[in-house]
Amino acid sequence: MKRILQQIIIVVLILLLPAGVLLAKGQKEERALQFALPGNPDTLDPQKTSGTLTFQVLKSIYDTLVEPDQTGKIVPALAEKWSVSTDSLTWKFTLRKGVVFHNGDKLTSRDVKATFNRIRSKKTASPKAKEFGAIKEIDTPDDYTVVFKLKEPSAPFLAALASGWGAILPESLIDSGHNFASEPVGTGPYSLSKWVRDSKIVLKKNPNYWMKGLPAIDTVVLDIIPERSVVVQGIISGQIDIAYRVDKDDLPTLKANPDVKIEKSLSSLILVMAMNSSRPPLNDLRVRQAINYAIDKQKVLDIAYGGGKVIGTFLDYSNAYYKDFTNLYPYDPEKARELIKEAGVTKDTVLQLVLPQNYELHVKAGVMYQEMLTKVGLNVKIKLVDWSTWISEVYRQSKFDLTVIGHTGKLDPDGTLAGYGGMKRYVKWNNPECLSLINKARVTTGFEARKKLYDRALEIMAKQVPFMYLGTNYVYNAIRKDVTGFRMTPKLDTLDFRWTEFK
Amino acid sequence: MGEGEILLHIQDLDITFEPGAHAVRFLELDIRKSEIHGLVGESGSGKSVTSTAVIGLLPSPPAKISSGKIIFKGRDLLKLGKEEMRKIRGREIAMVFQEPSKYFNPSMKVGEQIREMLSLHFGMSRKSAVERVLELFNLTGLGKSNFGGGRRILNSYPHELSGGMKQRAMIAMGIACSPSLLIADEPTTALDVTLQMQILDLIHDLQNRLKMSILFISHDLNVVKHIANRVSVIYAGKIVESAAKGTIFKNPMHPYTKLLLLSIPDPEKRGTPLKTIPGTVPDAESIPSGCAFHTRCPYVRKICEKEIPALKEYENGHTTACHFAGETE
Amino acid sequence: MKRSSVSSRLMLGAVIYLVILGAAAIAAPVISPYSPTDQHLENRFAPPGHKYILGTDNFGRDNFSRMIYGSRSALLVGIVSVSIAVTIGITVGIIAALSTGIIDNILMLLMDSVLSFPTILLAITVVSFLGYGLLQVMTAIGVIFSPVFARLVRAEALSIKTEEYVEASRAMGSPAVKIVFLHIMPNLMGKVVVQASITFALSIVIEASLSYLGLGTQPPTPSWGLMLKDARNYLVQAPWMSIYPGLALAMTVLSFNIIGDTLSEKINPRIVKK
Amino acid sequence: MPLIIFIIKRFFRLILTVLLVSTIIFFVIRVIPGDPAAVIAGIDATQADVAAIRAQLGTDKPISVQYIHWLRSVALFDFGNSMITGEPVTKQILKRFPITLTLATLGILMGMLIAIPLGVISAVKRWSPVDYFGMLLSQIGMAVPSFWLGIILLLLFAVKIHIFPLFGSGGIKYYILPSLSLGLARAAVILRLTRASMVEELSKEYIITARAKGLTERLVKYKHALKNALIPVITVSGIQFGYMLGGAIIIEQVFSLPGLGRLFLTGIYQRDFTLIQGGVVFIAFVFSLINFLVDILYSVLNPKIRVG
Amino acid sequence: MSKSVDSALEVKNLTKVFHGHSFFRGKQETSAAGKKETGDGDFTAVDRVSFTVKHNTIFGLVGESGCGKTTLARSILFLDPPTSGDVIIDGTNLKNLTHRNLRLFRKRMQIIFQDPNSALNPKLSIKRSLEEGLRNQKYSSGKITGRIDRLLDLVGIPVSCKNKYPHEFSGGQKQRMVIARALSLEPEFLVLDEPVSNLDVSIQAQIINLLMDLKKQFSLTYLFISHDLNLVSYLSDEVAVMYRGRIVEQGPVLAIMENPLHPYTKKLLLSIPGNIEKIKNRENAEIFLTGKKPGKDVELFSLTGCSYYNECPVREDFCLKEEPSLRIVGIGHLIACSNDKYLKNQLLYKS
Repeated sequence: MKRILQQIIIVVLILLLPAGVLLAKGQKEERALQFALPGNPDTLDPQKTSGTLTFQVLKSIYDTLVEPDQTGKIVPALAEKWSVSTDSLTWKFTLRKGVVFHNGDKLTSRDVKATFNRIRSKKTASPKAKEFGAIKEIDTPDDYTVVFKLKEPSAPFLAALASGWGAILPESLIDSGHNFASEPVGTGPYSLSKWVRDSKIVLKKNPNYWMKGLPAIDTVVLDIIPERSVVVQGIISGQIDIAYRVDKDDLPTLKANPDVKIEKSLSSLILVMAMNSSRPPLNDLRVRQAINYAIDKQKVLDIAYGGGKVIGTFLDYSNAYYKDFTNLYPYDPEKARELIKEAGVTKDTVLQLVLPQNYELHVKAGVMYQEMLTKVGLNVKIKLVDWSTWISEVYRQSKFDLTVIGHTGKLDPDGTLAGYGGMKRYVKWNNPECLSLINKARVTTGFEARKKLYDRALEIMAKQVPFMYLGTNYVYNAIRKDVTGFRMTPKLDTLDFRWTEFK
Repeated sequence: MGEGEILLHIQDLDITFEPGAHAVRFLELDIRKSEIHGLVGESGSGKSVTSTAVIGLLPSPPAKISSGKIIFKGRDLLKLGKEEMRKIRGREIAMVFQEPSKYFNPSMKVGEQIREMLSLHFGMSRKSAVERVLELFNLTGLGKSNFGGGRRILNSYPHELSGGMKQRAMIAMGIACSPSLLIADEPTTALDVTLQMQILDLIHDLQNRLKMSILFISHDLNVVKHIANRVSVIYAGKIVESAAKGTIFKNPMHPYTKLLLLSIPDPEKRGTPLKTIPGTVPDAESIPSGCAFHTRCPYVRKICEKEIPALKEYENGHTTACHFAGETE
Repeated sequence: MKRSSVSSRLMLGAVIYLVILGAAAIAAPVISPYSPTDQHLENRFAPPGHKYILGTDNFGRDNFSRMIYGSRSALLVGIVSVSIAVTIGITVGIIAALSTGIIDNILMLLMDSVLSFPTILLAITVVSFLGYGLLQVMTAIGVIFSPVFARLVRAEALSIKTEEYVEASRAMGSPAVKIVFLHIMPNLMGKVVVQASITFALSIVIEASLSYLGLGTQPPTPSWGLMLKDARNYLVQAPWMSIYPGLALAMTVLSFNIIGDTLSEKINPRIVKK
Repeated sequence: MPLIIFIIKRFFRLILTVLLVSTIIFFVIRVIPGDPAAVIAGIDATQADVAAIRAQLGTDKPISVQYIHWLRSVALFDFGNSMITGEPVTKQILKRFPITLTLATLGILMGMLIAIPLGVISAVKRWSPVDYFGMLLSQIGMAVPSFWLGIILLLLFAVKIHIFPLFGSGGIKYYILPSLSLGLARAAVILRLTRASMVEELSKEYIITARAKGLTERLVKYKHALKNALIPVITVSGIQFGYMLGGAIIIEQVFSLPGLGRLFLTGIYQRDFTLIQGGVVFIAFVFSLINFLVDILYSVLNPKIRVG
Repeated sequence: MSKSVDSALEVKNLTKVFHGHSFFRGKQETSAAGKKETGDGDFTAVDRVSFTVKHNTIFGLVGESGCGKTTLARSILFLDPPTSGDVIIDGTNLKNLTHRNLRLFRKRMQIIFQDPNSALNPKLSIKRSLEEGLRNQKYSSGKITGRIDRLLDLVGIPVSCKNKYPHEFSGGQKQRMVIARALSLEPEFLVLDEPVSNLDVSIQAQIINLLMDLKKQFSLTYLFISHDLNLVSYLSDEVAVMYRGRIVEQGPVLAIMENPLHPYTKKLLLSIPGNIEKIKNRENAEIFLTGKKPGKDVELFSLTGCSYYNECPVREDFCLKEEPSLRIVGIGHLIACSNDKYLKNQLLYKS
């Protein structure tokens, strides 16, 4: 038997040897920035997806004509400057000179034209095509001038150009039918060096980037790590440099480590519990109001979402068009109970709270909502569904009573508000007045004029409560102390590594 | 006692199994040199337990040898150490089992199974051991061409051989080291009658040639009658009668032996009912007091219930354990 | 004897544990100090103490109460999924064993197909098909394990079929249904019970794994798997959140395995004998 | 029966299984709620956008038409392109498979390395401390969910003692911990089987023969009994290996390994029809193939079954 | 006795072929040597067997393991219906019965198996085992109880034991219960398939006596199957010897015992230990026991003529030409052997 044991030990050693050799081999490469990403972008083609993760990654690979700065103001990017005709129908952009694509092509106006023709084409079947639905035609008077002619005035047009789906692609590759999904080619600060799905995305610095001296770091590695506890341990042990949107519950652990700093910022999310206003008893305003009274919003924000600002209507807290209506429905379970009694809702009426199971925060919030609504006498049952079910059943077909979701902020309020008040939106809330106000605001230019329209629309939404408005949450990015300059684009929440550097 | 030197002397052997089963009770048995000693008994009579004890393979626990001696060539096997006993097994005392299909390792070639014991006991080289195995095959008739020749058997797996061939191979294994005592535990029970005859003849023939002693265990009186020189009858863990073959079949003394012989169907007695022994064979857990056979014995008397009859010699070499041996007829 | 006393003592321990667990599951409302879903938001992550015996979780829910209620899901998962697996398995297995040729082949092909789905993938598929929830998960687990029983039952039934008492029964003119219920079923139940006890344990673990993927029990219903899933993020911060449900899960699985082992040794006398 | 007929028949059976499995999955995923077009379109898209995407994916056609189309392309060994990422399904699967294969291979090896010696010693020395240790280990292995074990291992060996990486993929060092947590659960099963099988073999008649021949205990146990005892162990390990190939999702998730399981999981969540279909055919095929190989291995190991 | 037909059982040209492997599942076991392979894995276990059993007699069937005797028994009772041929019991051809009628008919024919340990369902009490057949025939509960008590009494089992389970009894007792169960439906015809070979010598005699008593008491007809020629000869009125699925010799027991003709019958008879001493002097026993005529053996699968060819000590080349059929050599004495010269010699020698 001794001999058998010896043999076992030998075999184990032989098995472990290669591992040891690999471990011993110290890698002395230049430090790459390690960034923890919770999931995988589906595709890297900016025109064929609506995935947040895709746009977050693409920010480093592509540029847009214009982009939001840190305050959310739209500033020049690939376009040096632009002008608008007085009727707001003709937009003229002058392109920056000397910009080259990763493949060596020079950026010209033809690239811009080809890009927007591609996204508008039926063949592309882009989910973002309608963002550019106002365009009538695109002219290229010379290599560095692009002229967009619109069918009608469009306030959100500039915002669309600044968004991720406004990324400029090289014409030559568009013509050849290049596969942008896995081999993106743009003008961005980084080019894609390697992409191992579900493992990592490696970005290499673009030496010809048009912003002189940027980016600072040669290599950025986006590590795809689905397990939250691994991310936390990774940042503590220094195997990860930046982890964005860490859970508030993990903050004590992270803060205990002297090498980690936490950067807190307000997101642009509009966190809500949506209600299906076409289904009884939610078609009764009193019930919707009751639900708004029943929720201790600050508590849910604090516990489920890691804190934030309570909102009273359907716009993110830091939005320029945001108006405060939080005093309309304060936390008042007594009142909620009364209203429910008044509306005649009993325990026999089951309200189904559908939660998208892949969003842990929404599930958490949902669990809290259910508990709070139960306390005021509603019978709420939770149903978890996966994302695809949520989007096709809940969002597309309104098969739900209550659901929890966060609407991402948009550069232009129209991106958020378009269509509400009409039955096409998933909450099935019918209010022609609100709808017409929003539609009017889209074709109105000038901040003050639009603000007046939106104020009214938001007030209707705040009073009619097709949603239980929760708030805009804080996000916490955990960053190693020796890393600075990591930015997230306001409203779009994309990752911007241009100014990131090691100290 | 009869002629011939005693090779194995079992004295007062007493074996119990854990939950109170008395499998072998103060058993006495002598096996002489160069004799085929038939041990006859029904199932559960303790015949296999005895032979397993002789070869030192009783699993302990649950078995426990509470008293007795097994003297083989002057040494008490029960006092030997494990390693000493192992060296005797296969070399001095070998065993042939009932069902060759179960008692061969199914995943090892037959030749190899015999070869390994030769190498172990004699330190023979592989080549000379293989030679010896082939020789053994010739000896046991396996070398014959109708079996495909010895080399074919050598490289066959047990399941590739027929029942008769397997039993021949088993016997070849038993005699591989030329043991002085071969224990054959019901070696033909699993075989068809025609094959049984061949194997019996083979054993007979080998004994003639190799002059070893054979302890031949069987439940079949006819088989024992055919092959043995001496016969012992075992009942409930005790030898009840022992004698030369001629004597015991002609002149059985113990009532059990007598009745057993009469209960065998004989075509010549067609139409007459068989003599039967009433009742059933007692379990090792519940052996009747006194003479264990008294519950079934037609000649039972008072004393039989109380006293265990001793094994006494009545004629030359004819011993029996009955209070009234020689009286009843 | 040493080993029998050890194994019977283990068996006794396992049975006692399960009886206590079962009693706790039934009497959960009486035993639990708090409602398992009640969120004491001011007492999140409270360590074990006199107010909360086993501490609270990230919503301030009482860990002990959740564990007691969680035993309901655990036992329910075991009972329901094993029942489903056994029912499908016995039906398919016996039909396959009694019918020859094409039906046998088709049934076994079907079972092979189920087997050729890896366990977790099949569970995900079934759950996606039926929707999320405890009942659906139990059904999924039941379906997953049914081929194991079908194969076992078929093999056993095939061998019992050739037993002489079945032949004798046919010779006496017993109809097939009677033979199945009188002779075949009672004699294969022994092995089915052994397999069931092991499957019982496995199904509880699988439910936990599915909960990890978000496919298991629906919140806020407490289940040990769900508790472990939530707890993994607070390993350092609130170890009690994982230790106790983990322990309960391990003990339960252990108990069923011990029972399965003991039963199988009883059924296989060859091993016991020597 | 000649080996070749045996193989042909088994292969035919294998194809039937795969066909059945893939047909079931084809219809099931189309019946369950969820739509790849809606996933691509996202939250802000209009119904018209979704319809356009659906037309492009071909999911607007009648289900029977889709099925026939799919069968036709599968017959040509073309699993199509992923609906979500647009990449060829075959390429994606083949990229992921080596990772899962490595994981499963190492996992089963570790499982066997732990389980077989321990199982054998447990059987030989039944009811000894080694036996109890083995039992304890196997029970723990069975009772602890693998994601839990994985996280504990990570905390111990990637955080507390930094000898293995916390995440990522590449060299063998990335596979040690995941294989270990995968292997430990399997070790439990294999250990129990090894022990039972060894105990059973040791109680068989040929062991008595071996002892009666005067063989040493070591030869009896490790030459005669062990080989026979390992036959069922090896076949079961083979099947366990098959399970691991498809069942490593959770381990891949915990250890951030880009294996087949996660590809498949994402596919299901996103209703990537082509990917799921291709993946199921692949996994069912591999699983059946392994079963098939295990059968052949079994007949090689066990001369009694050997066909011929 | 007023029976409409003279014979209790008539078997005509009964053949049973087993099919090898199905399409999906390969047959795993290799077929044992000595069976007739007819290509593609089929083999003929019983080959055109015919015989007649008269009322109230015992017909003995002798053969070695694998000769097809058990298959024949099962085929006769339609437990596994024959591939071809007829089984006529008391004038009823079983082939013509519907599934349902066959089940009803079963009460008239019963079988007793070799292994009493496997013949009783271990999960049923003795009472439950015994009442199964009675319930099938819709006896009332009260009647059943009375009948079970009488049956147990008949076979010598205390009635008080009827609620016990099989494992509480010895082999001999179990076989008694099996007999009781077989008799429960008052059959006229019983197949006894090696009913005593698993029993101890002292018990064997008890069971045989019991069977003989019962036969007398209920005017039963037995088909007694055994490998033990001595036993069969002791019991039977007529004996048939089977070799590889065929009957090679058949006749009244005295004819077979006194004047066995087929070389295989001779070998069987001589193989019984003890017989050789008795018979040795009578003829040249050694030849038939071990002898074998020189010459080339034929591979089994290509054997066309007499299936005993390879082992036969009196074989001739013409034996390979065609399969010998049974022919009459004495009163009721049939033999399947083509070697006329040998047969003539044998008959001359006898007389």
